[in-house]
Amino acid sequence: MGETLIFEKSKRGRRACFLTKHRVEGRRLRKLIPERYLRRKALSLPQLSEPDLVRHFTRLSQENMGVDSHFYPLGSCTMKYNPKINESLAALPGFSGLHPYQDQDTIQGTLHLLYQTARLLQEISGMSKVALQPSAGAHGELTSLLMMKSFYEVKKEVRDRVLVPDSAHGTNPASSHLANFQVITVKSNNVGEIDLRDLSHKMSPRAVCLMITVPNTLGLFEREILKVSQIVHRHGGFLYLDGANLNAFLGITRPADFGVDIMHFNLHKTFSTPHGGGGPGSGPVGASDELSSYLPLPLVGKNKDGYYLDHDRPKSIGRMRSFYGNIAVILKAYCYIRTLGRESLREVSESAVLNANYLKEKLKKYYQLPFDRTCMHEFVLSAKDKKEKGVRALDIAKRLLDLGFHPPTIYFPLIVEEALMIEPTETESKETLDSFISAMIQIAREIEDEPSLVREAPHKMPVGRLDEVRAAREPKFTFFNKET
Amino acid sequence: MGETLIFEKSKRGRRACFLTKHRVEGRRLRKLIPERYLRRKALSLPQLSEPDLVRHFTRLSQENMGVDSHFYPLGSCTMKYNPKINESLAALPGFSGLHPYQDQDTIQGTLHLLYQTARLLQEISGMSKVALQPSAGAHGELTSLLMMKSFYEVKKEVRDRVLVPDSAHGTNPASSHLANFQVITVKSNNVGEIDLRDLSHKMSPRAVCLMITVPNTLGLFEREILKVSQIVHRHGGFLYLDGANLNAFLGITRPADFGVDIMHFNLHKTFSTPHGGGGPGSGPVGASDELSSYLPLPLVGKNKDGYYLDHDRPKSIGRMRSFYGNIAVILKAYCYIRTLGRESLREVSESAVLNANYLKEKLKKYYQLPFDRTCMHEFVLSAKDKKEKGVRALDIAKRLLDLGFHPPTIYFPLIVEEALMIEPTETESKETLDSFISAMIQIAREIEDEPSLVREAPHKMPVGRLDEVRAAREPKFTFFNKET
Amino acid sequence: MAIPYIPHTREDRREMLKEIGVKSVEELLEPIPQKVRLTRYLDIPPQISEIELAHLMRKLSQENAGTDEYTCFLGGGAYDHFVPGVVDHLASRSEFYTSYTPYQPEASQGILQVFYEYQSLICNLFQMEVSNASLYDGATALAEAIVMAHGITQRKKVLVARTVHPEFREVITTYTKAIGMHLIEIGYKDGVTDLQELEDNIDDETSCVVIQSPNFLGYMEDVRELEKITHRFGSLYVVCVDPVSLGLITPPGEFNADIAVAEGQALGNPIYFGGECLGIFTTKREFLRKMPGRLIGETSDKQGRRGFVLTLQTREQHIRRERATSNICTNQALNTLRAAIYLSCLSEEGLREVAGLCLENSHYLMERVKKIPGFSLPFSSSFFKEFVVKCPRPPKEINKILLENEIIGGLDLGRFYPELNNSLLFCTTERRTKKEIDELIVILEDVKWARP
Amino acid sequence: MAIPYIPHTREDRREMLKEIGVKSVEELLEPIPQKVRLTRYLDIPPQISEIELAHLMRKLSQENAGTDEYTCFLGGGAYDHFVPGVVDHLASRSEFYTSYTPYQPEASQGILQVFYEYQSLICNLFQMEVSNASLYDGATALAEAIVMAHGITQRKKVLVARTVHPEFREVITTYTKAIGMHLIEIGYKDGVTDLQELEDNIDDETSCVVIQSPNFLGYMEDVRELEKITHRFGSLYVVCVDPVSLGLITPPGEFNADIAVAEGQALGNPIYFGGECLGIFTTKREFLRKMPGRLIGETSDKQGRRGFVLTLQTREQHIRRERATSNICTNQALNTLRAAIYLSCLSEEGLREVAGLCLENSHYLMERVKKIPGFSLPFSSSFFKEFVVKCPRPPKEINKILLENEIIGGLDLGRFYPELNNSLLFCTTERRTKKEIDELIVILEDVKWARP
Ligand SMILES: Cc1ncc(COP(=O)(O)O)c(C=O)c1O
Ligand SMILES: Cc1ncc(COP(=O)(O)O)c(C=O)c1O
Repeated sequence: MGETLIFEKSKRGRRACFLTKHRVEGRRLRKLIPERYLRRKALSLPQLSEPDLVRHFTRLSQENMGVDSHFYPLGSCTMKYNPKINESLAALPGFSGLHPYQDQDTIQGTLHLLYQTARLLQEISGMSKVALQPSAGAHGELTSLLMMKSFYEVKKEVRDRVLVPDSAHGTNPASSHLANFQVITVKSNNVGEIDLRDLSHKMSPRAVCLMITVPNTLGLFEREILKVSQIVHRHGGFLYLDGANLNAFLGITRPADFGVDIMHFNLHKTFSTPHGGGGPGSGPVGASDELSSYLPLPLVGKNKDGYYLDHDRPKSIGRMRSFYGNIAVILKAYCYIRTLGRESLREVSESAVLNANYLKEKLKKYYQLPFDRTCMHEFVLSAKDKKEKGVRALDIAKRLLDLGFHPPTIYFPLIVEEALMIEPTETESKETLDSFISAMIQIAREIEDEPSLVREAPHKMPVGRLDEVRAAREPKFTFFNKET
Repeated sequence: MGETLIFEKSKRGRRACFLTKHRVEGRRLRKLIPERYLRRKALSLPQLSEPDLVRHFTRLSQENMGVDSHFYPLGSCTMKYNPKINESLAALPGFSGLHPYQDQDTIQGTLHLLYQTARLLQEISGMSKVALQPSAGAHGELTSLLMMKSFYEVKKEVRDRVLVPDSAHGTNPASSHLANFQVITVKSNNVGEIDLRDLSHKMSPRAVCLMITVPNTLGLFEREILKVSQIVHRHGGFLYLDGANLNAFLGITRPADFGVDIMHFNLHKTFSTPHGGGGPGSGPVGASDELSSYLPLPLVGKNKDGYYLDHDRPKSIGRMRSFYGNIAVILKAYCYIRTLGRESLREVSESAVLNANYLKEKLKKYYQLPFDRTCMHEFVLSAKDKKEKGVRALDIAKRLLDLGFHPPTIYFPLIVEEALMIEPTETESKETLDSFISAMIQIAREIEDEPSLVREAPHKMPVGRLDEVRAAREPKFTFFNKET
Repeated sequence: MAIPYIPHTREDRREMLKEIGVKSVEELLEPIPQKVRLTRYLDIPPQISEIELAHLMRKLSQENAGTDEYTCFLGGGAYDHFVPGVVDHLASRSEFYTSYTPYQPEASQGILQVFYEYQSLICNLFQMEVSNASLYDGATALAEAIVMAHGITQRKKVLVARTVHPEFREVITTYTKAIGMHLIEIGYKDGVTDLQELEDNIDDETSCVVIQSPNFLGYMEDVRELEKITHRFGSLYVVCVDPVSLGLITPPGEFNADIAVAEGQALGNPIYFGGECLGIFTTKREFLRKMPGRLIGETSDKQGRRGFVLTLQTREQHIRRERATSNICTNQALNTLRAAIYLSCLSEEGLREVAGLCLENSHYLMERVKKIPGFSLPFSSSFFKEFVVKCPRPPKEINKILLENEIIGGLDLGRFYPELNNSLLFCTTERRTKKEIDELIVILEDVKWARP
Repeated sequence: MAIPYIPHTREDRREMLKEIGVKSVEELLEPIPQKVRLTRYLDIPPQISEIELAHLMRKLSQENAGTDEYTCFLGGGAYDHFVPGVVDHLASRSEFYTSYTPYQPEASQGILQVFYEYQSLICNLFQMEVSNASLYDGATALAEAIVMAHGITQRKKVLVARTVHPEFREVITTYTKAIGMHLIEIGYKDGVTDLQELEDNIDDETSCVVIQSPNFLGYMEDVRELEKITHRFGSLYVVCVDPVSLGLITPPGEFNADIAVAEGQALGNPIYFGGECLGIFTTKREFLRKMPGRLIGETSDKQGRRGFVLTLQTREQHIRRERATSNICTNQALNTLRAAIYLSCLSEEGLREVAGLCLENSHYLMERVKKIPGFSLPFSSSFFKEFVVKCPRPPKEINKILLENEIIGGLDLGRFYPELNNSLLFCTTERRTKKEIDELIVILEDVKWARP
């Protein structure tokens, strides 16, 4: 049974926290501030004792799957294990208590870490310079697109188009649109890679860039990446890398080495920082020499007096957010990279690739594999053939819940019908993978023998399958019926 | 399905933690220490990756009820809410990083807190002096008994008996035995209090003390406490208070005021520190002037140079443990007392009493109430009459699990047949109590209508009812079959 | 040293490779062209152990000196408000922080309900009709608001008060330049937006008017007058507020804001160098389908049990792609969780207390500082927890002296407002005590003669 | 100010009183004789808010200076071993720490399994047959061991090595005096127990021989020789060990100890002023039913599913009362949990690494310190992580100088061993680095001339 809403638990007069004995009210209040500035409508925040407050959120947490309790092969999202020590270290009061406008001398520890993290990312990617501000991958995309826009504006070239593969993540076209570019979709070919013909056809002097994902969202490395890069560069455009899948090739190849001019990282994916139920993330941008002067303000610089925030970068596109980025995420990524170090970063990717291929091989006998090739860190199955039995990818996902697994990403990438996108990550053991395989096989059997069991799943969760259509048709977003 | 044992997850070659690259082995090792001191039999500690380690203990935690997630009316144990801020503050590195043998000047913060906590407990109890060392209630009992033993040895009085009411907690006689006293059981009368006649009869110049619990384990205040005290004192004995039930009368009455000479506190009960799955607790001892010089070594003293550990107490019984006590528990208790303060400590007890009486009144229509009187912070029901339906207290307890409640204490106190000892504590809201009442009523109905449902409970836990007899008959205490 | 985060033994690897049918992981990397392969180690430092890492990070954290050690009078958009202990404890439940966007609602009712509660709390606090489940920070929320206003009005001109946070203005400049919007800044008078200047600039080409109240300088804007002017021209009224102030101060819904945004850090998040932000975004129901960001809605399962789901996803990038209302995907969910716990913990009375203490502290400081010879108050408008002080010496020097006394002084305004280059913006949250303020005053009284 | 931990509103109270049928809570207090009622407030300080409490406690924590700030060479039974980050995170899962003794196994499988795993880990580490689920600390575990030996042998004489931790010896004195046991201390030679003196004192009245190895002075006892002497007289062999040392050093099961105990703090618990202890207690299976403390056993439910329960409870006070094997009830469960996580996290290799580093560090320090003129090594026996150094100045003065250099020096042994009153007991855990040891040496080299 679900937990009631916190508002439904509220009772006038309860309190979970007291700050002071004295209240600023009435005349005393109006002596400080004129009445017209004051709130009229009383607040209706929930009133609970601290024990009930704690029980509420504790119980809610228990109605939630996380990596710490469940295998979570949510493709494209890299739900790997998040090292605990990094949580503890990032929470040190020396870091968490800093004000962003403090004197430079009092923030050297943090600036050092920011500077060094940028350097590590530069070496990992081969990019010339990295800016850490963007708050997530999509934010990094927008930053990059605005940088390229500025670049061509300075060069006085009119370029108003962005090429995006049909397999790309939705943020790619969305960011392009936000940067006021026209989105041109490039097709995938029958082996799941970019169709070079279509690319050649669509690439033009009006195109700012191709936004590529490597490995792409099918989990496939673009084998013709050098040709892709040639085509793009030949037209004076940039090769932009959506770095969400960096987990696949750390220390094996570097974006700069296969022609990338500019890219974003997803620290919360590749570098193992918690996803926090949807964020915060961090989406640093790395750029080539040519583009790096356009990186957003400020960057961390270093001179004889120590580290400083460099605002003096005239070509910069300007600020992309207030202050300097999602610092805790950055610090955790730093800790992670240092813990792996030179020797072992590559092993992360090797193991991620091993795990994905192992799952793929074991599952392809039971589920359709649209592109039967060696995959990188993830792969995509299709449930298209299960439709005969009235079962869809969604049903399989729900049934997995009953068996104790978070489901893969479904219905993405769009180019695979009834897609199930599986990313095991390198932190999962063979035993866990094997138990997932068993579950998937069981479901495949159930689809044959008792499809309604799958169709009506989940059966063992706090709620049954939720009516998403109703949610959209009769939208209710708050406990208070203020919306009408 | 239960979590497998960590040993069953182990695989040679996995690691969750690395400390160094270099291993001290072979010749290097033998240069440091002769071979004959070295371990021969290899260790077989489990080998897991950090992700699997974390998942193991996270999942185990999810198979456990705690106060933060469940109502936990475990009588006598005072399972109240444990304030979160106290956890955070007690974990400050300035406290947790101290070595017990550090120079006095570097530990003043902690000594201050210990000194002040003892003072607070003195005022709350009316005792002259409090020692904080004992690690739990039972340890405090033993400490107190040894103090009285020393006292009479010094006085050269031969006293070798301890009087213990039949309703007393098991630790009382056990501690008495450990202190080498003979235990004399004093009967309860038909209103659930100490039988004064029996007491008078058994109290003698050979008795060191009466170990009394107030309110007693039936949750009843000994109305004749002053007479009890008179009888004990008349024979030159001491009145010892088992302070486990202090939660019932904070700020309402003080042990010293009703004749107590010596007592222990249960900080982990009364003063809201977590019980940690069975500990650590803390069982400070408070003593009257007459007895306080016998308190264990060392106490925290204060002079012009600040606080210090006073070892110079010649009459002391000596040390009861290494170092100075379960400090974190003491610090949390201090925080708790300060947060309530002069104004509100009494309210704790008033609300605890209110909650218990409310539950008692609402439940007595459905369950036998052997002593139908105003109770204090807890009360005891009897399931004796449910036996007709083949249902025992144990069955009711198990059925409560299905309904989402931790059961009350059962089969204690021993003087009530099929006892169910219910202590709601003051931190529970009326809504929670009402839902518990509903559950208890539902079970009462089930006993009438469908007793097997109750008898075979629990039905919804990770395991069904466990075979405790088998556990004792074929004892297996370790994963390794070394025991045979 | 192997890696604690990768479970594979040699045996595991061998078995898995065998099942896949390859000899080595190397074979699996075959799709990566040889030409682009790295043939050396990355040039990054060698692996360190947890013990070494912990040592390093502790040392670096000690090279900082922040609000945990010093008394802080610095505000300007990031605040050291008190965070109750329960917030940390509950937000660090790993079921929350190791999960991700709740695409599978049946496995995510916990976090979905938290978001729903968050939306409800924010709607109530702001008196607005809808709130999303967070954007990156206050600045990007403001930028998204302007983009959204553009989408609604199809107008290109934006009037932005100069009293809006300077960094927020920089961000909206970056964001809106791309879509060819035209930003005009409206100056201030006595610390608040110059109404006349606004009237002079507004017209029916104006997409929206953007203000902040309490504004960056701490003063209360005349939000009702501004509303009238704005709506007279069919422009949208975009307002940025301090959520903590709403415990006492008029919420944007009460003065007919069309879009109200805020930086939510102060609601239960550590100050963290400005790095634990959360963009609060609210609007009117009529603009629902133009809104950026994730929305959680109530629904039920077949048995009629209530549940929560991501809804109106057709606005979002993963469905609508280039026609989405925004590109946001990962948001600031964990900070949202903290805000929800914070608001539920404080409740209405607690929030009133916080706001009341801020107000009292700032006015006490103001009364004391204005009496110190050499210091003066350039503006006389009403303020909340921040206000401007004109100083007898360069602010930089004053702050240096304060720092030596373990006080983090006010914000040197010259950085953002050249005309206020001799002024400090002082801030007092509820955490400041009278004693701390008195200590500040004692030093300021001597500051004229002190060595820098 | 009301109380955040009590939920009742006035309304609640009214309704509840009505249901009970009384007018006021006062009426419920009626059983408490008027005569003993308090008619005033307790004389304790007034209520403070969380914000004030946090401020106060932070301030007090800063009045301490411990191993988090200074480099520590102090041991003697409490150690600053490294605690991996996972231990804190997992042990602070509230399902664990807000539960209590698992009387209801079906609702407590989590903690019961942890205890079972703990017992297994300890048995394997110690090579003993049974382990309970903890006693209070090492000292009381040792005292209980002697009480148990008494119960088994019915003899009253106990021989205790003087190299056993002095505080442990104090505790066993307190515990055993009551039951009329007779303790004789056996001296040491070259830092280890004098075998001859033991032979001279042992007889068939001897209940047990009690030793510690590595002993309090850091040296390795001749555990096998001691065993022979002890068992020759039918006495029980009671041994106290350093659990961390067992990564490399002979475990008690390998030399036929009858009861082996230890202080378990070092296994994943913070040093905490000696206040996060845990008494490890192990014995042979034949003594099972004489054993104190809680035991967890494996069993199953009707469906054959494995489960864990408290077992052999008939030894315990709540069933056996005065005939129980011990009075212990609340134990150190949470510290046990931490130890289980710690050992599982380090595993065998990790524990070997810890032990190896301790050994290397201590020997490196020994090599360096013995070369400093004026310092010398009074004993030549083998040692693990601690050893004794004779100093050219009063240890108190040396430690003072070290403290000024942010080093917590060794233990001044004069406190416990008057004959060693010019000696320091130095300790190096795996956390000490070569650099830190070198820094210590530099200061010691100058110590002769330094001002105190
Ligand atoms: C391939 C890909 N690109 C971009 C993104 C967007 O990143 P973020 O969610 O951090 O904004 C994602 C996130 O799911 C992704 O999987
Ligand atoms: C009444 C009573 N006395 C004594 C004790 C023993 O206290 P502890 O468990 O802290 O040793 C208890 C604990 O359950 C108790 O309830």
